[in-house]
Amino acid sequence: MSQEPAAKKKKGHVTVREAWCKGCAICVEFCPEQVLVMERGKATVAYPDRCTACNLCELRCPDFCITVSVKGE
Amino acid sequence: MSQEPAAKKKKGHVTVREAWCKGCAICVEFCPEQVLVMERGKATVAYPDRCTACNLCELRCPDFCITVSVKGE
Amino acid sequence: MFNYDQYLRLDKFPLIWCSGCGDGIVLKSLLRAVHKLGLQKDQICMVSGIGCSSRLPGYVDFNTLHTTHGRALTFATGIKMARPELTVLVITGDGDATAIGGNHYIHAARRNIDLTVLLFNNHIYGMTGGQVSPTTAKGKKASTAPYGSFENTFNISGLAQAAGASFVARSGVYNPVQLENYIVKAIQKKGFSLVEIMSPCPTAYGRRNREGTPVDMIAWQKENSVPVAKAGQLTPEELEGKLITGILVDIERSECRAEYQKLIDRLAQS
Amino acid sequence: MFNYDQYLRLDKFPLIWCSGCGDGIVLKSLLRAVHKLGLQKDQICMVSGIGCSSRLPGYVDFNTLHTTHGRALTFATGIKMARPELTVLVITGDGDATAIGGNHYIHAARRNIDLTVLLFNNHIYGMTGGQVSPTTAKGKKASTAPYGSFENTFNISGLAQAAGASFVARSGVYNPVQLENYIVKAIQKKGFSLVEIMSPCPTAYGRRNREGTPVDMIAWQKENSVPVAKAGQLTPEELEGKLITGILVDIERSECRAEYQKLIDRLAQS
Amino acid sequence: MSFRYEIRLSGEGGQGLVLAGKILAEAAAIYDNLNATQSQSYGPEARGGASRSEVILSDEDIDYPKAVHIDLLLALTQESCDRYAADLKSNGILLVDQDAVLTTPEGSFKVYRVPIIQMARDRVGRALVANIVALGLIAGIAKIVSEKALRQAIEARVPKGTEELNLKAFAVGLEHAKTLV
Amino acid sequence: MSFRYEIRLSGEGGQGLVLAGKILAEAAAIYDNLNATQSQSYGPEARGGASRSEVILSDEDIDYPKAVHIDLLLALTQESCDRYAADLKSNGILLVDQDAVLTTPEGSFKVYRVPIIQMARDRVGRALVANIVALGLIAGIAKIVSEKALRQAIEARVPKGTEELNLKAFAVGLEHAKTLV
Amino acid sequence: MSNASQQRVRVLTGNEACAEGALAAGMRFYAGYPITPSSEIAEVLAEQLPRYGGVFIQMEDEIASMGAIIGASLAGSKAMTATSGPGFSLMQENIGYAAMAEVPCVIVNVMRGGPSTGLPTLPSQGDIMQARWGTHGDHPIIALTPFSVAETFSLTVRAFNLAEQYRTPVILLLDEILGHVNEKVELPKDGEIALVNRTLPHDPPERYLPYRHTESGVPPMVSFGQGYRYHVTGLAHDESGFPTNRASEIEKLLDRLHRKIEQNRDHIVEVEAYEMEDAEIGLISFGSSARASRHAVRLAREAGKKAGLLRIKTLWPFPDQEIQAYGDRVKKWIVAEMNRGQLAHEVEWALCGRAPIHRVTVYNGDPISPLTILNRINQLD
Amino acid sequence: MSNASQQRVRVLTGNEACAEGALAAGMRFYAGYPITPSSEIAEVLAEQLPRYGGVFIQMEDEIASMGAIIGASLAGSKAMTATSGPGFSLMQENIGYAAMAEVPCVIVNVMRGGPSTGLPTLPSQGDIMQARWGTHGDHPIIALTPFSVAETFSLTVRAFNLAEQYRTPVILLLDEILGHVNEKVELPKDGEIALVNRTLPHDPPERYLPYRHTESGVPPMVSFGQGYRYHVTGLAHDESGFPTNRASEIEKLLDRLHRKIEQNRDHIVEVEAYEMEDAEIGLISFGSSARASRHAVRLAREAGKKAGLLRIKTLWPFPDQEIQAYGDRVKKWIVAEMNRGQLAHEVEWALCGRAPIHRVTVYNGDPISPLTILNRINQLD
Ligand SMILES: Cc1ncc(C[n+]2csc(CCOP(=O)(O)OP(=O)(O)O)c2C)c(N)n1
Ligand SMILES: Cc1ncc(C[n+]2csc(CCOP(=O)(O)OP(=O)(O)O)c2C)c(N)n1
Ligand code: SF4
Ligand code: SF4
Ligand code: SF4
Ligand code: SF4
Ligand code: SF4
Ligand code: SF4
Ligand SMILES: [Mg+2]
Ligand SMILES: [Mg+2]
Repeated sequence: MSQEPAAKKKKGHVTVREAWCKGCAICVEFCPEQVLVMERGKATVAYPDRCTACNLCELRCPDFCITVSVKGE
Repeated sequence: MSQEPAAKKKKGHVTVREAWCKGCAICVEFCPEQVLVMERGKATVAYPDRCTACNLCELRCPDFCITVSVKGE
Repeated sequence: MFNYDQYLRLDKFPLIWCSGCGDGIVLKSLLRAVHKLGLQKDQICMVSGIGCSSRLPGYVDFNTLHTTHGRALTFATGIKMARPELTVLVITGDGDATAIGGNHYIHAARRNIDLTVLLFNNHIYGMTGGQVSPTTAKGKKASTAPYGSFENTFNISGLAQAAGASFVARSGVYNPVQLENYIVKAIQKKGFSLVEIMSPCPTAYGRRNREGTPVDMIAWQKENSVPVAKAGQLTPEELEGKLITGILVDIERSECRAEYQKLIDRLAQS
Repeated sequence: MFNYDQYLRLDKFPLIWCSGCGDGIVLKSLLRAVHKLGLQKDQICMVSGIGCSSRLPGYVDFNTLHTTHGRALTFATGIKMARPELTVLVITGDGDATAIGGNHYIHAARRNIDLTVLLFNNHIYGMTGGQVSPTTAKGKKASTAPYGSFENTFNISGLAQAAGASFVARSGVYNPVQLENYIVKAIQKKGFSLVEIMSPCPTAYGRRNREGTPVDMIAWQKENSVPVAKAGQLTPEELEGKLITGILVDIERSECRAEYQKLIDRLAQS
Repeated sequence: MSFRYEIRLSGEGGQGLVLAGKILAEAAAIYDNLNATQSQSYGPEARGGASRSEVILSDEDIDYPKAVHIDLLLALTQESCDRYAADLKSNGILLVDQDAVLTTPEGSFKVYRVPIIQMARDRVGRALVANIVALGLIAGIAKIVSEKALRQAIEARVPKGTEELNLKAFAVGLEHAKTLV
Repeated sequence: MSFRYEIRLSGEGGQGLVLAGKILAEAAAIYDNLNATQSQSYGPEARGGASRSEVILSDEDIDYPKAVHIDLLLALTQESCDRYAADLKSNGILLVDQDAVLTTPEGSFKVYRVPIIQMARDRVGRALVANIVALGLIAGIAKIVSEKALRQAIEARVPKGTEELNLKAFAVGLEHAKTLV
Repeated sequence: MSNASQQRVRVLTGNEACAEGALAAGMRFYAGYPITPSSEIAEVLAEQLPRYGGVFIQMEDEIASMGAIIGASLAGSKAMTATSGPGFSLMQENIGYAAMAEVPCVIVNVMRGGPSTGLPTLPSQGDIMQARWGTHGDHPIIALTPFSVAETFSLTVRAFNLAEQYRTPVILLLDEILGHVNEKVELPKDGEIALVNRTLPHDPPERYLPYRHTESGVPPMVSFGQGYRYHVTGLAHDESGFPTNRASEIEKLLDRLHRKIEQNRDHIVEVEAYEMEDAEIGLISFGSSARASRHAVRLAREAGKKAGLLRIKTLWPFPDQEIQAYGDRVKKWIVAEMNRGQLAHEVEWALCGRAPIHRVTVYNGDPISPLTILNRINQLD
Repeated sequence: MSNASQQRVRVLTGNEACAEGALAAGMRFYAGYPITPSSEIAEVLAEQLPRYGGVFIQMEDEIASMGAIIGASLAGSKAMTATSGPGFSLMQENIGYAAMAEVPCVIVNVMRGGPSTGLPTLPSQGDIMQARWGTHGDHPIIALTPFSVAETFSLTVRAFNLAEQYRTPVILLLDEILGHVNEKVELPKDGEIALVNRTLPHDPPERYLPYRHTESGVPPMVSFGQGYRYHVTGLAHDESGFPTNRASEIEKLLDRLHRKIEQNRDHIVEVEAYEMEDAEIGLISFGSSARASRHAVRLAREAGKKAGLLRIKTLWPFPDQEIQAYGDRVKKWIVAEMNRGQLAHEVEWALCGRAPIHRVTVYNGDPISPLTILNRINQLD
């Protein structure tokens, strides 16, 4: 299984490359922390603080739109 | 296996259609009673009396040359 | 004495095959099987590709179709889909069926379409003079494998099984009665049935590989056949180089044309 | 954060694939696998056929070859035989590899030639608008199966195994990390390696079969995947409609180009 | 004198413009006894998502089925408006969705800005039927195909069970058109 | 004046006539510096068993590689003799195996009857080398290719290890020929 | 669809009209492999054929599709397949088989831009020489080229009629424009369509020669399973259908194969003359290019130029005589086509220098526009 | 073989000479599928290639063979396949790919009687139009036709040179006679053979355009794995090799594909004139038919007739100019070929009615005999 255990709750920084986003909502639905929402057909970071850098959104975005970095790294 | 047991020793009558015989010797070699021999490149019935009508020669002649009938039938 | 002549085109004889070629032996088993089943000649359609074995249909008094190399199963599929009432027999070689025709082979098996395939495996391209085939064992020589073949081979029967065939049997010309029985069963089976038949080619294979006379090649089958039941008890090493014979697959699986008929019937009702 | 850009032809973005198409997810797993293995871009040759999935090579900064429909494996075989030092990856779809390309598929597996095949199985012909494929389940709809498909399907992985592949794994886009790991193993394997990847097509398959959103289709994989180890403990009925994932085959078998090299070396000595 | 009337329906994939074009053509050809052709452009191989649908109407044989001098252009997106307006005749008609298309090109053609998608959503209840609302507008503005024929064509062509919804959409567009001309 | 000499070697498959033809051609072309072609007929697809092998010799380019007017015909079977003798020139040579060919056609050509196969069996020890015995006969009768060239060609072409046997067969044929002419 | 499909006046694409025409012609067996821009033909038939009790099967590739329709035809069904360039290339071997074994069948090629994968969604007319010469060996072929959706329907029916009448594969060449354009069609009622079926033999089975060298060149044909039990092969064969290597038999076979088409060419060949009575500038064109050409003729006539169009409906056998008939009157010719001059080459051959021939060739994926042709006409003055 | 194979004067069949020529040309990759009468080419190479460190592989069919040689060529090997009619038909799709993607390779077709399975062991020249038009779409091709075993060697070398120089598939057309006849050949020494290799780019990878519209029409070519990492596709593409649907780009591509052959035609096209200086009766022929023709010319000259032969070595691009050059002097032409007049059709087109053209066509499996041609010459008086 792909989920890496979120061992010690990391803080993440997630961004969306809007130009390439096709609005499939995969990132939104598979984010365990509901960080992302759909807005006018594009994924948007709605609750950045919740992000744990688990990377699940990034791994599954088919369009290379999402980058996740661990805060402080 | 194809050999039918030669239950009560039947008597057979075997003939070779020479015109089609290509001389492969298959009939000769697989006849358990050595009824047939090769002669000038063709199979020939050399010892007709030994034939038990087991049909093994007929079954394996690739060129439809051989007929076997049970004597008296 | 079985009367072959009733099924033959005698004016085409003698057969074109070489002296000692196994193909004629298979032809005879086939005719006895057809007779046993009481099939009408008119109701049989025999389709072949290109190769020595594929010349067989020319000799039998059925509806006969000699197609292009590797494509017999596609023509046969058209016939069966169009006229399911015909008994469709396919004659093919190891090269015809599994080299150039490999795709049609696996798809006909997948569809489990009601065809009976007699695959003459002589481990060589006979007709074209002895080139390497997907069943030429590693190390064996062929005109295009002068140093011995360096390629792995197909397990033809296993491939048909994996693709979806519902009946698969393997036999050889040493055993013409067994062969006849398997052909009977294969035709009876509603679905894609394969009989893989070891039919020696003394000319293009035997000579180059020093396999001896036609008799030697047939005798080899006698010595090396292992019935499938017994094969289960042997180790892979013991089975190395052996010929596993018997009925390898016999399962029930939905048949292509019958499924299509269901669709027609369903639409006719609605 | 993994840097995909180093492997991409960014000027070709955005990808042509539909919104929610699984193929982009696979592409990412692939790039991570390539990176993990430390492969040089110059040493990778990526070959595809025709289809949505087969457009993938256009986006990666390798030596890329977009061939004819169904024939990727033949071009790849030429490359590998000519330049065994190149890592040759083949990108193909269910139609490309197992419909029109089925023969090359089984022959490449038979030869066990050292190619790594990523087979994008979306159970449909995506590129041409949703026609039935050899993997479209019975009863499922397609533009050429408006009443639901009436044909049996291939077990793609099983077919590769029967033909002679030395590594076969199955995974899906729900599990991009597993996918990445299998791709790593497949590339490492010296021989014919197949990764069968369930990559949903929401447009041409999902819509017609009411499979919901792309998210629904990916979630389906989550619900229905059964690891191969566990599958062994379930009955066929329990496995009906499930997706068996895992490494299905991992054996040692002689590899085609290596065998040929032995011949060259042998002749050079004599 | 014969006439030839060229209509281009443009927007993005999924907006039902191919269907709308087909309905227009059927209305004209089957019910109004005109000649009509409809065609669309495809993306890289036919993976759906045609963004352009063209209808040519004439009272004689239509030799050339591609639009050359457009009489009426419908644009449901800014991109399609920008891309296709150039082919509009000088005295042609440009009908745009007023929310999606913010700027229209300069030209001597007549521009109608209508909140088409919003009308579909708010007054018919489904944004999806914007294509049929647009047909209503075209019927009312261009008057090249009869209202009756369009209604018949809509009924015959839309998915079973959605006839009423679509006829309502048509009525909404048509009605609005009457306020414009 | 240029010359063209046509030889047809005929019999049944397995008698080595293709090899014999090739040796003849090589002897002429490589060692005697003539031009030569050799060709054979095939059965239904190339399953071996060519029953006819033709060699054309000339001191200039050979334009047409098929035999038309045969100068020398070798026939090792009755069937081949019957079939091919018709193409023989009126002053040509017919060389037959006297045991296999019982009747030869009428004609103004010269007929040589030699127990070729028997000579191979009895005097060389292998019926298989009848083809080379025949080459010896041809060398001695027709004198169109030099003995030396033929010996060289035989050595170069026959399977390794059989050179001596074949040279002996050649000598047997050649010797016998000298008793004929 | 159901509602509209009852009507006789309909708006259909060329692909749809082709499928409807085939059904009307009695086609009951379709085997194919999807390819843009032909796939809709298969899609309509997948829906319709089972309703007619006919067979639709999607095969594993185009080679198999061609094999299946030959098999089905021999088994007695009118059979067809449809494809585009790449698939058409793959079918060539079996098309040659159908020609040699004289099996009636129809192959539709909806042409797209080539060579190779080329331009899958854009039109071309680049496969017309391939239709003639694509398979190995010398063989005759019939190829038809409709120019409208309505004519696609009628020429599809005709394709089947010719296939049956002459025991031959018939190729129907459409192009992407025609395949995909929706257009008004008035479908004939069922009874209004003249259908031709293969000629049955008068001979009883024992005297039946499936490849008899008849006067018409066409041997009667009986389907498998009807008690005649004959042999069919792609090898050169004698009248009985069995392989032969005899030069005289081979020559008779190949002569008859050609003769049956050539001596019936007047029945097979169709062209349509448009404003040709007094034309001094003659256009020659076919398929969707002929539409642009006809439009150009109209425009030219409006401008007072004596232009006309000879539109080719039967491309093979080539309408050389029909073109030559105008050879002395027409002063200048223009051949308009979506390729690099394949038809023009044949026209040049047919006219043999009798008048200058100018080319309008478009091969960049755009359709030919009437104005392009008009410009060419204007340049000629 | 070993002994004889050291010698420079040898007796070889055309098939053997073809294999030897390929090795001499630097061919190091052969993929093929057996077929009569071409199989000996594969058989020689199966034995020889591993000795050269090259690759011989028998593929599962002809489609795969063609795919494999394209792959090998892109990977840097000079590559070839050999087949006969049925296999040639199956290769057509991938031959078109090689033309479109500009991949050098050589395809040998040893022609046998067609159509279909036809006459596997008998000669024909029936695939010459297929060599030009067998694949879909408009594309250029080079096809060479040797007439002797010696020339089979040299034209095989030339085929590779042209393939490399012009980045194109080159077709070598032999026939069964040539393939199987044993004939004297004097093989050149290794150093005596001029070899051409594909032009490498001067540009560094980041500026490399694999489909650049160069002046010569031929873009430089670098093999996979050499640090250039470009994209190859059979779709219409721009100079960078990536797919495009833009009409202007498509047109430039197709124009260049043709231009690179057409503007270099004088280098590519070769004919041989024999006794043509004062000829009034001109024969045109190629391959083994040209041997019979040359013989007929000799016989005719002996009888005092002014006959000559124009022998075609490069069939495509067609030597129209070379033929036209004699147009005013030669009074009558005879085209001799083993098919039903394929070459004659092209000659008619080229000569455009300038002189009558007579045909000698033999298509029954027999070779054309010199006397048949001589008779035709005599009839002309
Ligand atoms: C397209 C095509 N390729 C190649 C051939 C040549 N060919 C004829 S038969 C044959 C192989 C025959 O081998 P197999 O199928 O094993 O039959 P066998 O002769 O051994 O019975 C080949 C390669 C052909 N006829 N057509
Ligand atoms: C010879 C040939 N036949 C048919 C086609 C049309 N075609 C293009 S892609 C495709 C099928 C694609 O399906 P798949 O391989 O499953 O790929 P996907 O698009 O689903 O990723 C077909 C039939 C073609 N390009 N060439
Ligand atoms: S990294 Fe994890 S938590 Fe953060 S947005 Fe992505 S899925 Fe949500
Ligand atoms: S997964 Fe990617 S493409 Fe899909 S909505 Fe999220 S950012 Fe956009
Ligand atoms: S029937 Fe039996 S015993 Fe009689 S000859 Fe034949 S094999 Fe021998
Ligand atoms: S088996 Fe038949 S062909 Fe062989 S030798 Fe005996 S009779 Fe003759
Ligand atoms: S070549 Fe082999 S398979 Fe063919 S007929 Fe001869 S023995 Fe049989
Ligand atoms: S059609 Fe399907 S497979 Fe193709 S890009 Fe769209 S979603 Fe992906
Ligand atoms: Mg075989
Ligand atoms: Mg798919």
